[in-house]
Amino acid sequence: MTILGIDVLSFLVIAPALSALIVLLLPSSSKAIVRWAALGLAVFIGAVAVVVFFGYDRTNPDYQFVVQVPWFELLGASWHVGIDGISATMVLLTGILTPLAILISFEIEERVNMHMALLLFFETGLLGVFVSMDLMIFFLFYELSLVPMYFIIDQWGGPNRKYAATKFMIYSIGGSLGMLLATQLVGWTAGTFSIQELSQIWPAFQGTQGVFLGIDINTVKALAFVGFFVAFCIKVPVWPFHTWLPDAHGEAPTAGSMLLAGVMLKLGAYGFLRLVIPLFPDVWIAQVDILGVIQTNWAGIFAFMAMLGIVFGALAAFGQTDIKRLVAYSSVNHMGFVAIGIAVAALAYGQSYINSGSEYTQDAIFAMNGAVLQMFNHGLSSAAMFLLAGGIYHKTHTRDMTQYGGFWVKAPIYGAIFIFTSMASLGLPGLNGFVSEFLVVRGTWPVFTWLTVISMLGLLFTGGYILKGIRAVLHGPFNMRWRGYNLEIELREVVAIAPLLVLMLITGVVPNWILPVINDTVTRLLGG
Amino acid sequence: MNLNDILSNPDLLPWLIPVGPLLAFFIIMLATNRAKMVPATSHEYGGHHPDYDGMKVPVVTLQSRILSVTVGMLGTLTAWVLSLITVSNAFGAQHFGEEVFGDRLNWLATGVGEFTMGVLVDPFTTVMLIMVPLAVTMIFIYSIGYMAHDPRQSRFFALISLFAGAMLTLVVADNLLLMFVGWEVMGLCSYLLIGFWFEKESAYKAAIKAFTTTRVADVIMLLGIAYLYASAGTLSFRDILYNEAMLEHLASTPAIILGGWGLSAAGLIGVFLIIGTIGKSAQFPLHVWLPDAMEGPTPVSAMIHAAAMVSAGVYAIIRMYPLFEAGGNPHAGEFTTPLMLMAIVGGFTALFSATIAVAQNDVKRVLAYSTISQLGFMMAALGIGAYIAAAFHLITHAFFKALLFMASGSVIHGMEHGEHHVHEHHAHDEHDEAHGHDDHHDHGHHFDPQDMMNMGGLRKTMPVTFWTFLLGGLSLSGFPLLTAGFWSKDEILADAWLGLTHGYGAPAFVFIMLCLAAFLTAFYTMRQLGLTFMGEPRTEEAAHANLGQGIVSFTMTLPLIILAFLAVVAGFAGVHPDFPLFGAIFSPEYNWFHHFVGPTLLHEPASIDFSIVPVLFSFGVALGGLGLGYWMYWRKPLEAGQPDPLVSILGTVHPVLKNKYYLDELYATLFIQPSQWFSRVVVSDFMDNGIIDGVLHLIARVFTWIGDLIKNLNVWLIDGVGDGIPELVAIFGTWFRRIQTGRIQQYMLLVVIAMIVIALIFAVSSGFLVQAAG
Amino acid sequence: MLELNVQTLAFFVFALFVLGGGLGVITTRNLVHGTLYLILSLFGVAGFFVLLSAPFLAVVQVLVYIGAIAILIVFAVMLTRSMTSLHEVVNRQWVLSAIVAVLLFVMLTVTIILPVWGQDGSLAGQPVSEVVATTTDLGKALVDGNQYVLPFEVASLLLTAAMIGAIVIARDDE
Amino acid sequence: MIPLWMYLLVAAALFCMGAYAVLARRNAVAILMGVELMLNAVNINLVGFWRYQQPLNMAGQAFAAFVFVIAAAEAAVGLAIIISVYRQRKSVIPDEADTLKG
Repeated sequence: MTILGIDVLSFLVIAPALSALIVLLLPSSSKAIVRWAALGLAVFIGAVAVVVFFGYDRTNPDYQFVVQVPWFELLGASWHVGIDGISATMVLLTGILTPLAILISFEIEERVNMHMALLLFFETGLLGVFVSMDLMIFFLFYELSLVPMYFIIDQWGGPNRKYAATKFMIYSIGGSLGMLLATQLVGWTAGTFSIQELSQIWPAFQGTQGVFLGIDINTVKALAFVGFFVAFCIKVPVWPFHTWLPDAHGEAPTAGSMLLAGVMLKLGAYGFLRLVIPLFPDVWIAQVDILGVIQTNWAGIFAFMAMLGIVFGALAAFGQTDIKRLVAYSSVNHMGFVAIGIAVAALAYGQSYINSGSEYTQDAIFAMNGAVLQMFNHGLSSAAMFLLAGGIYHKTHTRDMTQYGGFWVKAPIYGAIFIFTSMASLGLPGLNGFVSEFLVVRGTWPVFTWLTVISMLGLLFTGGYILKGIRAVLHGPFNMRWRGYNLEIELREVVAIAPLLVLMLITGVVPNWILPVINDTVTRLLGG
Repeated sequence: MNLNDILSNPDLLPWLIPVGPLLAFFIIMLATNRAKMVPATSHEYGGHHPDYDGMKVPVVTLQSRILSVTVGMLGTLTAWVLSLITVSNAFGAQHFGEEVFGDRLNWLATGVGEFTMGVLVDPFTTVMLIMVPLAVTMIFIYSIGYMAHDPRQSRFFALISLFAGAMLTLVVADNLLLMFVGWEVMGLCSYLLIGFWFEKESAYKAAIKAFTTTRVADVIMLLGIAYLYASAGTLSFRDILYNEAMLEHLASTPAIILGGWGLSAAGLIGVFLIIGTIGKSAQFPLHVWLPDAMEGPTPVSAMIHAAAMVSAGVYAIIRMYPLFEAGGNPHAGEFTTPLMLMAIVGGFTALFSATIAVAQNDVKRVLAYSTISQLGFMMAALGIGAYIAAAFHLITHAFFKALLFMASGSVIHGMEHGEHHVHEHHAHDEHDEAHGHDDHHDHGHHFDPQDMMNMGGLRKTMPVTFWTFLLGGLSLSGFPLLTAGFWSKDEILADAWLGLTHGYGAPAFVFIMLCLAAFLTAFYTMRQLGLTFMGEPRTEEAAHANLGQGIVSFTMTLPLIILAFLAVVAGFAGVHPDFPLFGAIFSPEYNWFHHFVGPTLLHEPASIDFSIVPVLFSFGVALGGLGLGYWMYWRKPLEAGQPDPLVSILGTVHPVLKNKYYLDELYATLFIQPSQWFSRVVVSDFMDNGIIDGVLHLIARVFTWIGDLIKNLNVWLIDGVGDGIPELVAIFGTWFRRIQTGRIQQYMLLVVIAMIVIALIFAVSSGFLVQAAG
Repeated sequence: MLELNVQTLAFFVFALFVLGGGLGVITTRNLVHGTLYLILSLFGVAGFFVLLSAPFLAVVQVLVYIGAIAILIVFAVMLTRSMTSLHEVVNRQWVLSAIVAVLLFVMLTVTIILPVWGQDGSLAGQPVSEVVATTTDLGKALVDGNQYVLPFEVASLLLTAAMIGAIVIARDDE
Repeated sequence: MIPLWMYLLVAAALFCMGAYAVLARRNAVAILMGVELMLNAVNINLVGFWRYQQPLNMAGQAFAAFVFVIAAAEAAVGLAIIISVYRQRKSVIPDEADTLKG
């Protein structure tokens, strides 16, 4: 498939950047033209993403829409793009969310060109990561996505934006350093940057006589593992690497929060699925002694961290009075389910790599299906939650929930949408979040039984903070301070959130519209 | 496939049953719910809400009311008609039970397999399909009148339609997951409906309490579902429960946790699922939400207590019964862990909440505790293996409890009517009160239309309500022979008695607890009837209480009459054939209910022999309780201002009962406050902001400090060296002292120097100079 | 050793231009003079190109450097005229700069001369071949897909960007 | 012919002169001229090596051509900056344009 003579995936990566340039060059005096142009371009790119998703043939076991062009031959890197079921899902998510975020950014009044261009440029980074099959360009786009987001937070954010932006940047760069090292170690040692090839040769790679630059090859592997592990943990974020998130989400403008929570967090989880699991099966299940008392492996440690994320994320959200921070902590909570699903998949993949077979294969398929679907679902519901939280912040100019109260009287439509979205986020059966959470719990239960039991505490408090949010915003007598304000959701916001609501409902009722695409890839990967 | 094919195919028809109400929900929400803005002081905004100094608030238009009610009614009527078709299909089917109606679709891709969603109509579903749509329809009709003056009537109909749709989904589900979907959606609806008057603090607090409490149970139930799915590979009822090998396997595998203590997988799954039911069906210790759920509009209470929500819990247990029984046989004295749990919790709850109900003055609260108590009956019955008796009691209880709630709703409505009347009268006298006319919010503080102490004598002004309430109350008490409640309770007691005579512990416990509970039930029902309807009105409001005329009155009384009829006759479906006289009339060949529902299970439970002892006990406790209540409250009713005679009789016990054993306070101290403190102070402030961010900030500060140090060191070091070289002092001094001057040329000079130094080092170390010179 | 022919002579003349011009640039107080010295130096370089059988580059050198850049500099000097006659020609680090420059020159000289002394021959000697690529070859190389077409395009882009940038920067902002 | 090292020596001298101008001159225009000198020195080297070592490989000439481009671009932008700074500060002395000061 080609568009304008370029293959479709390269087009998807290049088009947002070109759109960003176009938007940037439009006259800044007429904001309307800039906004609508940005929206139109994003919708077009989104449509291409949808076409790619539905053009993906799930029965075909290979990567699809593959293009490989020599690019940096000296290093063995190349422009190599292609998608499997997991990336197809993520491409779809990115394609859907970006136009909606742009529609929400219509409320931005300062430097509209730049804002829109940054959002589009951000999309390039995200799509680039999801389609890349080359470690080098994976890393490049991964880093590229940081820059626009930094400026979006730093320039258009809330009152504490400088701190939040710097924290976000330093955290991310801190992770990226390790990732750069890991990328170079892996790519240079193995002599190729192709992820597909690496997945096959790297786990068994022994180098020349088991040493590399005088370092034992296993040490190299462990170093590379830790590099990737920490970088992606920060991005997901897994407890305790999460404290950048409430600040960044809280201070970012609405569109920034939407994309940050909706897509950017998935880069971390995607990195685990695409790189850390296939490249390091032996490391994941290598025995680790903690203080000589607890014997576990990296998958167990990761699952434990994920469990802490679920529980503490929910508890921390429950303890917030700032609505955007509440929603931000809910991301820690929800992404914990993704992480624990990944841990199960990593364990099963590692075992079947070492022992050519694992008792947990079937469970891992459930867990990984759940994790990927949860990534998609969290993208929908967190974006919608941020949209709503941002909407109310935009109207009242405060994020302090104790200042709200009884808004349902004046904003019945907003209230209904808020409750719908909250319930999707809470994991109400019949809506999207439940399907993925159920799959993860089902997959995790036989493997990490006690951790699952404890993470149920997190699920309980998910209810707690969601109800707290609804109660603070909608319930109670109307706070007469806002008497003269128009609190009802605007038509533009309704249009922006409607696709998300529809997708939440459809995914909850008929998850098979998307799950088989994920499932086939996952099943092949885990060998079920 | 067209609609006709589906309608004529009994396997596909169940799919459509929940569709009507669900569609109604969406249609009302998206299309017919239209509001106009009126000042909040307007009478259209109704009496339950604050007046906001006349701020404009939305009120549904008349058009919207009519359309929404029509859509809602159409939805539920469709469901009812489809249910009736299904029921008649079921009655006409051969070997119904072994053969069932059902259909399934691929729903979720799971590796190489698929998880299928489907519908199932077996005998037990059939009886539920008789009860649920009927009760729901009655509640809908009742709501037309009850909510006629509410500013958000359209939303109410939408939510209650969703509620009905969810319940029907749960009923026709063929697997645990779909059932859980309906289960949780009902939870959401109850949350939204309990908090329907969301301005009231008590309402939204009750809503949150209901949702949170049931969620405690639900997350554990989710574990049970996941565990069952993991061990059985399917969640379909038929695949698990009609499959002996599967049950055997589950019962013989040790549980994944606590397996060392002899718990089997089936046992652990059972315990998890039962905890789910304990939450949903409001059993001790998770019963606290149900009495507070009274904060919602009364039709919601009827929905929660009778037709849907709490029944769902027991329904789930009955549905999954073979799983709980797996590995044991209650009729042979082998009680598995889940069965023991149910027997103990059920028996205890039945008596426990009956004692609380005795001391309550709120007309709906008494009923709420009676619901908990009756659900305890069902749980206890299930715990001792009285599977069919529990199902039977579930159905009869639904009828009379729906009746009682709607009747009490009528009472409250009438009291509010009276209050309105009295108030208008007063306002007429006191012209100086500016907003007094509509200030119901304020007014509510000193008059509670739900307090039975404010009532009395309503028999005269509200005769229909009285007679129907009386029938419902008698049925609840198990008034012998004539009422449905008697037959179903009697069957439970008969089962327990049988176990007792065999010397089994659990049935003996259950028998004693249930007898005591039944006695108290009869007593507090009589107390309630006496306080509400007998004697003279104790307040001015009660004297003026009535339902008014017209459509409101009609729609509110019609369901009462229909349900009162059912509350009497429904019991005759399950009369023991050997029961003197009645057996011969109603069950000439066999116990119809037993015969019909029995084949739901793989091993049809044997019908027990008739014994006169439990019947005598039933007679004794019901008549004894009623008699005591009659003697205390009915024979000489309370006068205005006279205290409840119970207060002095019970002494210090009364405040304990009245305050529900202080469980709410205990929970608040034990769980709610600590978790709030923990989440805010420990997790959010201490852990995230304190430790993690503290460490980060510390690292940042250390690096900044090192940077400063190096900068200062440079200045100091270079100065020191520079002092020794007079020629360069001037140059170095001027520019090294201000090393960060921002001057490009300085930087470039440094770069060039550095380059030269590097080149020199390279030239010397690589031996280039030597080599090149040859 | 060197034969004394026209080529050798020309080399020394051009070398004189180059170095003399350069010296003029770095010492003169008047920048207009400085620009003229620069032109002289650039002209010398053009001469070198001719000697090195690169006539195209020589022409470009004259056209672009002398014709365009030098003239541009003249304009710039004139536009900032009032500040061009400074009482101080050099800044405070000139001594160190001079030392560094001389040091650099010494190093480079050593690097260049040493191999000659060492009889390496690679730098001392003569061209490896008298066959020399022509301007045509250069032209083909610049537009050959396998050689320099991409840098060539990038260069054009760079020029455009520089042009736009120069206009934007130098424009009078109201 | 003239040996290569003589060209290189001249180029080295030119380069160092340019470097000195860049480092020591006060006037920004003069600094720019220094840069031009350095670039020319580079070009002499490029063309010299090309002629003596690899006369058939077009790399030397092509690179020299690109250096022209860079030089032109640099001159245009550099002068524009100088004029712009001059307008704002009435100065062409980089020492006084020290907004980078730490």
